[in-house]
Amino acid sequence: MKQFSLAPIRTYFFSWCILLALLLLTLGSAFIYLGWLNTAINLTISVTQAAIVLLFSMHLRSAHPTLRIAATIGFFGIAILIALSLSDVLTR
Amino acid sequence: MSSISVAQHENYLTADFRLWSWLTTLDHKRIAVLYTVSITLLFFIGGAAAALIRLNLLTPYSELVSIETYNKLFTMHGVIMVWFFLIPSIPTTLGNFLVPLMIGARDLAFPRLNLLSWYLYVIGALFAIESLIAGGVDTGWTFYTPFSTMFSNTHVFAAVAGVFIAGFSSILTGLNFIVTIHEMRAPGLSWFRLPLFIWAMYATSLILVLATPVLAMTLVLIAVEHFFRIGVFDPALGGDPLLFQHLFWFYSHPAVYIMIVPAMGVASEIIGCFARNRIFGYRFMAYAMLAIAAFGFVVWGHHMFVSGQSAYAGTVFSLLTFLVSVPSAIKVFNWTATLYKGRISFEAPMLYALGFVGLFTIGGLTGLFLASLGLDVQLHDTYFVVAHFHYIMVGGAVMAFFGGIHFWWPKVTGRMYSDAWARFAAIVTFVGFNLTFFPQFIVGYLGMPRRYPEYPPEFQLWNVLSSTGAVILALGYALPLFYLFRSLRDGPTAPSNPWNAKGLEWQTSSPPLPENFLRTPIVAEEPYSYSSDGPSHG
Amino acid sequence: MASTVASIAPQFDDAAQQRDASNLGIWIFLATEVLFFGVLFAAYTITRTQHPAAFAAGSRLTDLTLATINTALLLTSSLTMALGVHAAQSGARRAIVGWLSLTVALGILFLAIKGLEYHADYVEHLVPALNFSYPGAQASPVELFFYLYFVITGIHALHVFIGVVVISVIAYMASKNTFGPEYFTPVDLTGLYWHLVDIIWIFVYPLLYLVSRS
Amino acid sequence: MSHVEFFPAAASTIAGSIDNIYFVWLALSAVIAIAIAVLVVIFAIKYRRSSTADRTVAVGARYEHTMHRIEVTWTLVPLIIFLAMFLWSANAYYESATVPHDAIPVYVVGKQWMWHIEHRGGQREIGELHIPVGRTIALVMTSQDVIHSFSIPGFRVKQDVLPGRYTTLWFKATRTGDFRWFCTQYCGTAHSLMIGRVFVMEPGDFDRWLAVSDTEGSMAAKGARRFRQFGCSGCHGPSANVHAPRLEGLFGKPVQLQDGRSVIADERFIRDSVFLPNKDVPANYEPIMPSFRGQIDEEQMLEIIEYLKSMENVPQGVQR
Repeated sequence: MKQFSLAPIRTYFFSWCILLALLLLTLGSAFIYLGWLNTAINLTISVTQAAIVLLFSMHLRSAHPTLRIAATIGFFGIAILIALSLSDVLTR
Repeated sequence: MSSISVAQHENYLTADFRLWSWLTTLDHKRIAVLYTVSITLLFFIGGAAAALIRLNLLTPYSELVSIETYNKLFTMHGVIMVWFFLIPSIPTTLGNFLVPLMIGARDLAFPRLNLLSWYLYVIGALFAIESLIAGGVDTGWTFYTPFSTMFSNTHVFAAVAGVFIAGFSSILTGLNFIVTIHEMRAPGLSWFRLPLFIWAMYATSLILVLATPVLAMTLVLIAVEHFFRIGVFDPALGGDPLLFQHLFWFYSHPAVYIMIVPAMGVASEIIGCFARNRIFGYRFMAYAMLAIAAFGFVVWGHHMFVSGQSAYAGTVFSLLTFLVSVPSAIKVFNWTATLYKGRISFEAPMLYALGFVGLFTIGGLTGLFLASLGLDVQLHDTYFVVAHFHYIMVGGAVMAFFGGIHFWWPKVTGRMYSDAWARFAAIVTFVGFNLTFFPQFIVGYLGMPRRYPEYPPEFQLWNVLSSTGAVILALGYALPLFYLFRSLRDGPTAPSNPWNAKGLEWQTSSPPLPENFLRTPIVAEEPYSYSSDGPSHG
Repeated sequence: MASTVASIAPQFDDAAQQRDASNLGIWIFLATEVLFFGVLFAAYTITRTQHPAAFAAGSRLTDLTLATINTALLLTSSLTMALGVHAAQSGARRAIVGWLSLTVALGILFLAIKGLEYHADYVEHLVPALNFSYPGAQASPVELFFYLYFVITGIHALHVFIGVVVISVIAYMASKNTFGPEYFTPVDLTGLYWHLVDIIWIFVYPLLYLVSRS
Repeated sequence: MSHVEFFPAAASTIAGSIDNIYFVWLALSAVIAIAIAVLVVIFAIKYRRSSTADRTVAVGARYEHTMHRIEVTWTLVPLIIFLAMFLWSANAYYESATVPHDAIPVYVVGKQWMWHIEHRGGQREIGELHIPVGRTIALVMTSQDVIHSFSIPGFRVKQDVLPGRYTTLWFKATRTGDFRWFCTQYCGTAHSLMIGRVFVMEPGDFDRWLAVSDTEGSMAAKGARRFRQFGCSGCHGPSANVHAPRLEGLFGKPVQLQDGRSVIADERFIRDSVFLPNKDVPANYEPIMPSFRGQIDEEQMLEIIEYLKSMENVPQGVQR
C-alpha cells in the first residue's frame, strides 16, 4: 500500500456543501407526495451522501483496493440479509 | 533439514514461569495455550450435559431427570458446545498458535486484541456458566422467539449476555487473522504459496467478522425484548417471529462453516504430510473454502422450510444450498486424490484426518437430504437433523481438531506422546461416534423429534444403541487427556520436525522461540513440496 | 518533548507495515459496525413492510426540526473531523487540537438535542414499555415503530458518545504534540470511526423521520 | 421394547413420493460414500509407506492440465446431479405445499402444551384427531402462545404453527389405523408431551363418530353467536347504520384496499382485520374499526371465520 496523499482542503469543504445541499433536497422531497417514490428518493440521496463521505472524507478514492473491498463488504452483507429476508416476507 | 538447532535458546514456555506473565502475555503461542485450557474445560462441561442426555434417553420415560432439567441440559449442551467450544476451537488454539508461525511472522498484527479476545471469551463463558449455576436456561441454543422473549422464565439474559460477549471475542480473532494474513507474510510467501490451513483460517475469519455482528445485535434485540416485554419479534404486537429466525440463521448457518472450514484446513495439512504428496488441486482447495465461506451467507433459509416461510423463498434457499454443496464435494475428492501415488503412513494424526474425511462425507451427503425441499419436511426437527449436524461438527470438526492437536502437539509442547495409545484413541472415537449417531438417522426418518426427553417405546432400540455408542465415544475423548498429560511429564523430547513435514512452523525449534524465528524466513518453494518417489527430505 | 516518530511494535518490520495493518484493521472493524447496525435496518425493513401505515403514522410523530438540525450538526462534525485529520497529516499541530475540540463540541450538541427529543417523546407518551399510549387500533404496530426508533437512535447515540470520548482523548494527546506527518494513525482511525457514525445517521434520518411527511 | 422399525408406515398420498426421494438419495449417498471409502482403502494399501508401487507422476504443465480437467469434471458432475436432486425434491414439495381446493378444513389451535381441534360440525378434540380415509383434509392452524409444529411422520407432513398467523397442512390418508403426531418445534417444558394420535377411519365410521360426538352446534352456528356477542353485527349486520363493509360472500374474494393494493379475503385477512384493523383498510371505508385483540380468543376467531365462510354463495374450501 502506498504512502498517503494529502487531499486539498477545499475537497472537504466542497463535499460538506454538497452533503448539506442533499440534506435539504431529501428533506424537501419528503413534503411532496410521491407514494413509494418518496422512500426511494430519500434512500438514493442517502446512498449518495454515504458515498461522498466514504470517498472523500474517508479517503477511499485513493485507498488500496483491499480497503475498498473491506469498506463495501459490510454493506453488501446487509443487502443480502435484507433482500433474502424480504424475498420471504413479500411472497408469503 | 532446514530446521535450526536452537536448543540453547529459551522457548516460549520457559521464558517466564510466573502466573502473572501468562495472564498478561501478548505472545500468540501462550494465548493459544490459554485458549486450549479454557475450551477443554468447557468441552468437558458440554460433554457432561451430553452424557446425561444420552443416559436419560436409554428409556422412553425420562427416568433420570425431570423434563424441565432435560430441557436445560440440551440447551446448555448446545450453547456451550456451539459458542464456547466449536466456534473458538480450532481458530483460537491451533489458529492462534500457527498463523504467525506458518507465515513466518513474529506475532499476530494486534497482540493486545488477541489477549483481549481471550479475556472476553472467559467473561462470556463465566456468564454462560453463571446462567447454568443460577438454574439454567430452557430455550434451546436457538433462542426461538416468542418463547425466549415472552414465555421462558429461566436465565435467558445471562446466557444471551455470555454469547454476546463471546461474539466479540470471535470478531477480534477474525479481524486479527485477516490483517495478519494480509500484511505480515514472510518474503516470498505469496497467496498461492500459503498452506491450506492459512486459507482455511482466512475464510473462517471472513465469516467470523461478517456474521458475528449480526448475531450480536440480534441477541441485543432478544435481551431488550425479554427485559421490556416489547419488540419486533412479538406476534402479539404485530411483530414477526420469523424475522428472528432469519436474523439468527444469517449468523448460525455460516457459523457451521466457522466450525468445519478450519477442520478442512487441518485435514489438508495432515493428509499432505502423511501421504507425502502435494495436495491435489491445491488452488481449487483454496477457492473451494472461499466459495463455501461466501455461499454460506445465502443459504440460511434451509433451516426454515416448514417454519411458515414462503414456498418461493424456500425454493431459492434450497437451490443455493445445493450449490454450496459442490465445493464441499470437491474437497472430499481432492483429499482422496492426494492419497494417490503417495507414500502413506498411519500415525495417529493421519488416522484422525482419514476419520474426518469419512465422517464429513457422510455428514455432507446427509446434508443433501435436508437441502431437499420435499424430503426436509419429513426430516426437519427430527433426530435425522441431530445426526447430520453431529456428523459435521463432531465427526468432522472435532475429529480434525483432535488430529490437529496430535499433529502439532510436539511443536506446541516439545514432547512426543505415545503413538500407539493415540491410534487406539482415534479408532475408539471413530467407532464410538458412528455407533452414537448413525442410529439417529434411522430413528429420525421414523419421526422421532428433537428435544424430547420422553419418546414412544418403538424408538427405544435405536436410542439404546446411540447411548451405548456415547459411552465408547466418551472413552475416545477421555483417553487423550491421559496420554497427552503423561507426555508432558515423561514423553521423549520432540525434534523440531518430527513428521518431516513441510511448512514454516516446522523450521523453528519445538517448542518455538518466544519470537518464533531467529531470522525472518524467506520462502522460495510451493506449499506441500513433498516428494513421494524417493526418500523423504525435510 | 515533541516526538512524532512512532514506536514500531515488535511484531512489525517497519512503520509502513504497521500503518497498513492498522488501516485494514479499522476498515474491517467498520464493516462489523455496518453489519451490527444492519440488523436494525433489516428489522426495520421487514416490520415496515408488514405495517406501512403504522410506520407512516409513527414517523409523523417524531420531531423533524430537531432531527434535521442534528443531521446538519453531524455532517458538519464530519467536516471538522476531516480537517483535524488533515491538520495532523500536514503537521499543523495547533490546528489538530482546535478541529478535534470543535468535533467534540458538535458531538455533545448532537447528544444534547437527542436528549431534548427523548424528553419530548416522554412527555408525549411515546416511550414503549414505559408510558406508551396511542389512540386507535394501530397502537401496537406504532409502538413497534417507536421501539425501533429508540433502539436505533439509542445505539447510534451510544456510538456518538464513545466517539466523543475517544476524540477527546486524541485531542488531549494532540495537545501534547503526539501527532504529525510521520505519525497520525490514531487521529486517522478515530476519524474513520466518526465518519462511519455519520454515515449510519445519514440512513437513520430519512427512515425514521421522513416517512410520509407529505 | 416393541418390534423394531426401520422405516415408518406410509399412509398418505404423498408419502410414496417422499419415500422415493429418500430411497434414491440413500442409494446415491451409499454409492458415493462407498466409492470414496474403497478408493481410500485401495490407496492406503497400494501406496503405504513400505510398498514399492510406481509413484511416477506427470510434472509441470501436463500435470496442471490433467489436474484442471479432473477438477472441472468433479465440479460439474456433482453440480448437475445436485440440480437434478433440487428439481425433483422441489417438485415434491410443491405438491405438499399446494392445498387442494376440495380439502375439508379442520381447525387446530396449539397452546402450551396441548392441541385443540375443532371440526366444522363443532366436534372438539384434544390430542386426538379423527379423519376419514381417502378424503383430503386441510388443517388450518394457529397458536395461542409460542411456535409449535404439527408433524405426522406416517403421512410425511409437517408444518410450524405460528402465533398471529394461520398456516395450513393438508393430507389424504390412504389407509385406516392410528398414527402418531408430534409437536416438533420446541415450545417449552412439556414439549415432549404435546403429542397425539390421528385416527383414520372408514368414511361411514367417521360419520358415525361425528354424529355421536357432543357439539354445541356447528362452528358456523357458534361463530354466528360470537358475531352478535362481540357486537360485530352492530356495524357489519344488515340493519347497521355505520358505513362498514358487508361480509356476505366476502370470503375468498379479492378486496380492493385504500392504498391501491388488492388482497384475497382469506383467513389471514379476516384475522388481521379483527386484531390489527387499519393494517389493510378496504377502499372507500374509514379506518374506524376498533381492535378486538385480547377480547376474542383464537378458537372464537376460527368460529367467526367459519361463520363468514358459511354466509351466502361462498366457495367452500380453504384459501392459503
